[in-house]
Amino acid sequence: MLDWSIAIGAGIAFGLGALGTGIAQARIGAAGAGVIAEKPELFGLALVFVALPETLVILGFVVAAIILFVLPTM
Amino acid sequence: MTKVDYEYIGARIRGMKSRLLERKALEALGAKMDISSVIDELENTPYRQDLEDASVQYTGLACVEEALRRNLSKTFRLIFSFVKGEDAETLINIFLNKWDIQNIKTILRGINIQEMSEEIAESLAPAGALNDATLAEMIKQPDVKAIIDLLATWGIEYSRPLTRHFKEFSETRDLVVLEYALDKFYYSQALDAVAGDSYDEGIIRGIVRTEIDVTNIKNVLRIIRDKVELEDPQYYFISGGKELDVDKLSALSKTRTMDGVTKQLAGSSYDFLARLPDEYVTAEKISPFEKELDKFLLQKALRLFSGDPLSLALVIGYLWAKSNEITNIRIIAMCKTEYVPEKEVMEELVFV
Amino acid sequence: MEQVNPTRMELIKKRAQIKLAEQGRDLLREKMDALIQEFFHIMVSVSKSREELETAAVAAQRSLCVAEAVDDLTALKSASFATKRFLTLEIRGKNIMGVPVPVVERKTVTKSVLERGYSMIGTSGRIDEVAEQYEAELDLIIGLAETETSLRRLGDEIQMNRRRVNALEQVLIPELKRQAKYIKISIGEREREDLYRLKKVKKIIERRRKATKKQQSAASASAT
Amino acid sequence: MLQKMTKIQVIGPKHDLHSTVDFLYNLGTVHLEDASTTIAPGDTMLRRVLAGPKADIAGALVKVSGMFHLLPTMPVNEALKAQLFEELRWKNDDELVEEASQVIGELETITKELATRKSDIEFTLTNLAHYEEVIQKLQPLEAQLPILEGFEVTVILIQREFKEVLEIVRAALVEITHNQFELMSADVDEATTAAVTVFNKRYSDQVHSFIWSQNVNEVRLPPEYLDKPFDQVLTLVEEQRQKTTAEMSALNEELAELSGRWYPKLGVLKDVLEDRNEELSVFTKFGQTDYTFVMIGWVPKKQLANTKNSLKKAFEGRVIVNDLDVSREESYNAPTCYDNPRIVKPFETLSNLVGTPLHGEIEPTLLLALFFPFFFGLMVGDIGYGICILAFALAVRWYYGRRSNTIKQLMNILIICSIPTMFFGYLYGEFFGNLGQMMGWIQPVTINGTTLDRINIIVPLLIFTIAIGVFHVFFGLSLGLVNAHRRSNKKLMCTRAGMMLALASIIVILLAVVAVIPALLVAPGIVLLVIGLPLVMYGGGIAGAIEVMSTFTNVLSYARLMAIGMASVVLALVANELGSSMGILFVGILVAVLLHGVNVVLCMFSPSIQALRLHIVEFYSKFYEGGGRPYDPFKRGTAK
Repeated sequence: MLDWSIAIGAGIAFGLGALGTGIAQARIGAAGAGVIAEKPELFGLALVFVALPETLVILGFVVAAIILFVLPTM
Repeated sequence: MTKVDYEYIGARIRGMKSRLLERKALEALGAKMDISSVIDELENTPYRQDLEDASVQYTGLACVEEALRRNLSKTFRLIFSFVKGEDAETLINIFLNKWDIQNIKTILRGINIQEMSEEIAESLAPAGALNDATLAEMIKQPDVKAIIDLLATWGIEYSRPLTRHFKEFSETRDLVVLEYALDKFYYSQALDAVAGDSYDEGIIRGIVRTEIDVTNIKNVLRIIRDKVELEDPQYYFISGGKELDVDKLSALSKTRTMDGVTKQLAGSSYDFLARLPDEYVTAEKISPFEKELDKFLLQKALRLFSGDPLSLALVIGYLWAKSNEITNIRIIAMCKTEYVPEKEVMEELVFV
Repeated sequence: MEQVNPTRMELIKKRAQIKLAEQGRDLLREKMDALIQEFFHIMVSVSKSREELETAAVAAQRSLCVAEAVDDLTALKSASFATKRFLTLEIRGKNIMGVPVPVVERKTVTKSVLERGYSMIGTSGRIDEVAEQYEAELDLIIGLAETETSLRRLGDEIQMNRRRVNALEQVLIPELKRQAKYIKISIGEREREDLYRLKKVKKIIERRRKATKKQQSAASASAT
Repeated sequence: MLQKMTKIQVIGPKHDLHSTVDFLYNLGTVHLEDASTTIAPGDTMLRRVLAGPKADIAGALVKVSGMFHLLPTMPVNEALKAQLFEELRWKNDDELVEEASQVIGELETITKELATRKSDIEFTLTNLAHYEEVIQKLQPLEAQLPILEGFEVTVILIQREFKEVLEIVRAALVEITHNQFELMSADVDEATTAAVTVFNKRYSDQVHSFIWSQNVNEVRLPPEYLDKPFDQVLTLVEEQRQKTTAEMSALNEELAELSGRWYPKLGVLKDVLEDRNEELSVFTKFGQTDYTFVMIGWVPKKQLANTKNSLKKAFEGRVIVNDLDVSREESYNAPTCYDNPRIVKPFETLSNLVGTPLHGEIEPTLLLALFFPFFFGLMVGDIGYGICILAFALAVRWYYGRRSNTIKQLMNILIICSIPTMFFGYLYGEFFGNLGQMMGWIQPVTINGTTLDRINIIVPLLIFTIAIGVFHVFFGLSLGLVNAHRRSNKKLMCTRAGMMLALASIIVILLAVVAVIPALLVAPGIVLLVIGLPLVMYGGGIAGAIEVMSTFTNVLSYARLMAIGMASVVLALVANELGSSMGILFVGILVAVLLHGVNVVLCMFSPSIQALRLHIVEFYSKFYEGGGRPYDPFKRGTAK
């Protein structure tokens, strides 16, 4: 069984990353919707921008994964 | 109060802004030979749809005018469709209410001289918060009092200043009384609405107060040009300006020369007036001064584009930019009908 | 041809008439000169104020155009509702060489910004300028109305005078002269006839006297 | 790659203008420019060719589309539309305008009238709602008053600030009516008080003239509602509303009926007129002298000979094509025509997201086509997922491909990307995560003693991806150097060269500090920085120095290649883990399939976007200028 502190650490790493992404994506998403309403041809670019903050949650996930899978093996 | 979705609004306004005609496009319009080639050229701009709609009823200059009207009111409606939230709407309404005031004045004036209702209806601006049905019902009224009563009956706030000053009007039969009452009511309402200390209120307060200053300076110049003595300066000037209070204004109006006014304004934000060529001062021509003042105000409003992107700054800036663009196109169309030389047309346009 | 009595009496009368007509003609001519002088005098001022009016009208039109464009047609129309009013003018008359001409009371229409009937807030100086230019144009029109009417009246009068002079000069005076000439010729003719007749009579009388003398001498010779 | 464009000048006798235009329209190789504006000093004056009937067509078009928009939309029978189109298409301009003006003549009055009536009805409805609201507010007040024969009811509104007026009114009423009246008042909203008074009709005039002089408002109702109790008025309002609504629906029916008769015809007429207008509008681009016309345009070099020869043949040498020499500056203004191999073509869709490249700069689509699938594969790296993506892309392309070119191209990209995905999957030994390993089908490849099992090589992978970043960014900067050289922009060249030096120095210093390379190298690193930084600052100012830092973070940004891949691996592992830990086999498989499904969808989306982002944000910013115009040859619309 995992150490509880490891699990919590992983949870925090992932959770905060996701939270950050959520906040950023909400704003960018709203702006993206605005852009698309005016210039539908920019749909693709808007999509890229909406996806940019995903980095955060991914990094969070990786850190969580490292904490969960890599740290215990060290 | 609902949360205002500034990200969405900002993005849309930026998108809309990018569709405003650039200076080059306007210059191309100005270089056209006559009104029909101006219309042809406008067909390649976002005004195309409005031109098509307007062309069902009008041709030539009237068609352009109608298209511009339609475009303006369409733009306002569009902005209202996505600017949601009570506070935001109140603030944007400050901009729109100017047209309400003008329309009410037009109707009062028209009814007062028993003008034909079609004629009055045609003289109404196509914007503002009052809807067309209300305006149509107002035009149907037999006299000034009836209009005020109708406004009161429908719970429209402009009935308040009008009712308060109606007695005075019925004694003098001078509509100016009611007009000043309306104007002052508008500005005091506007200032009340932005009395708070939020960013949005702050920027709009800045604009409104600058506008008050600009209007007051214009009026000082007009008074001086016509060499009239003011018995009651309080009555003619709007209080609440940013840099000039009523005392300062009445002092200005006592200088009796335009030169004197511009000199006294040195050190304020309006010292650019002193830099205008002397020939305007000696010719007592007021429109160049007005143009500069309007430009100043417009510049101030357009600077909002670089304000906080998550605020109403963009919307207000856009509204100003849009109305300026429409004015510019109207100037071009008008001048092309009168065959004004291209150079003079360009001089009349306001670019910022 | 009109029947005239070719009498000396008539001739004297005609001559008197001719003289009168000629005098009248000269008088009329003098009057016409005076009228024409007056006419040109007024005309200079009329054409001057006409030019003024034209420039004023063009300027007014231009500023209207600009105001319509910059301030929006609706604002302009609205302001026009506020400034709409009637204008009454008092018109008197005066005489120039017997020609009645109007005198329009000089009332200036130009108003100050406080008197135009609209509030200053919400209207612009451009609208003021348009109003002022049209007011100035109206002032000019009123002034021009006076001088132009005078000019027209004077013109009519000059025309009428010329017609009168012409009538005298081309019709009446030649006619009278012709008549006088005719009378003169008739009288001359008659005189020549009389002379001839007298000469004839004298010859006859002479012949008769000769015959009587011959007879007498024959008689005396026989008698002797 | 971009096509080389040649600027040509077409000159011919004026009477051949129309046939030349027709010919070029059908040939479809020339991107026309405005010839009437390019007059070199000393050249013969070129006047603008004025198309005669264009005004009529434009006028008719404007009116027809105006009416078209007024009519309610209708589903249109495609066959009928095609038939109408066939009928109109072959008419000449005059016949077309004639046809249009007939239609306009027939419809103009009626459409105008219907439009006015419609807005009238809308007004009435709005006003009714207004009045109703007021009356409903006042109704409770009236209910408290006796209704008497010969008595008049007047309602006044008093604004809060004039509240004391109520007492004045009461006093005056006492006097006027000799105390024979009733006055009730109540607040109707936060700003107004309403007062209802009943008095003998005898005093009507006096009362009204008194009220008129006070700071109060009388309630104004339309004449037909006067002197009626409010409940009756409300019934009347309701009746009126129903009547108006009925009118409205009748009107709408009328419009629909009109639309039924005219909608297809107007629509087709509009299309044809639009087409014609488009073709004619090109005429204003031509210049003319007394006897000749001049056109100026760009032709891709490959098409030049063909264009020249066919014009020569068709006009027997009357129409001449001249190649024009263009200055380097002008060549940047040439329209941009892609010339990519078929396999790279799909990536143009992505390239276009950031705008069209300038003619004359390095066209990045080929590079995008190389690196994008590589990044994608590196991130996803799973044979199973690769197969899923391939299958998905093929299916979508087969199903939607014909309808939308964009979708087709995007699917092509996915198909191309699925191949490196499978390749990396093979390297990583992944088939639906560790499913392949669990089943013993596949093992990760071992290179130099390192087994490429992604979960266990996080740090090496991280270093590898950052190395990719270093390479990519340096590559971008060198392209930027080439571009700057092509444009002979010295400052830009300095900036980019300096940037490379500075970046190299930072990397060297960092590596030396963490002792990966000998610490001796710190000194040369610092030397590099000392040379690089001033170069950057010379080109870009202080902001340039900050730019160095952001370029460095750009390099680090490539770590996402590892991170995202890791996320997908972990999700796949979780799917397999969860699936196998379920007690019941069926549920286990279901859970695993669901999770893998989600992961596949994420894998198509997220890595594409991240790969694209690495290009747009990190790579393009080093060299790409953009702002070109797409090559848009004058040719018959492909739609009709």
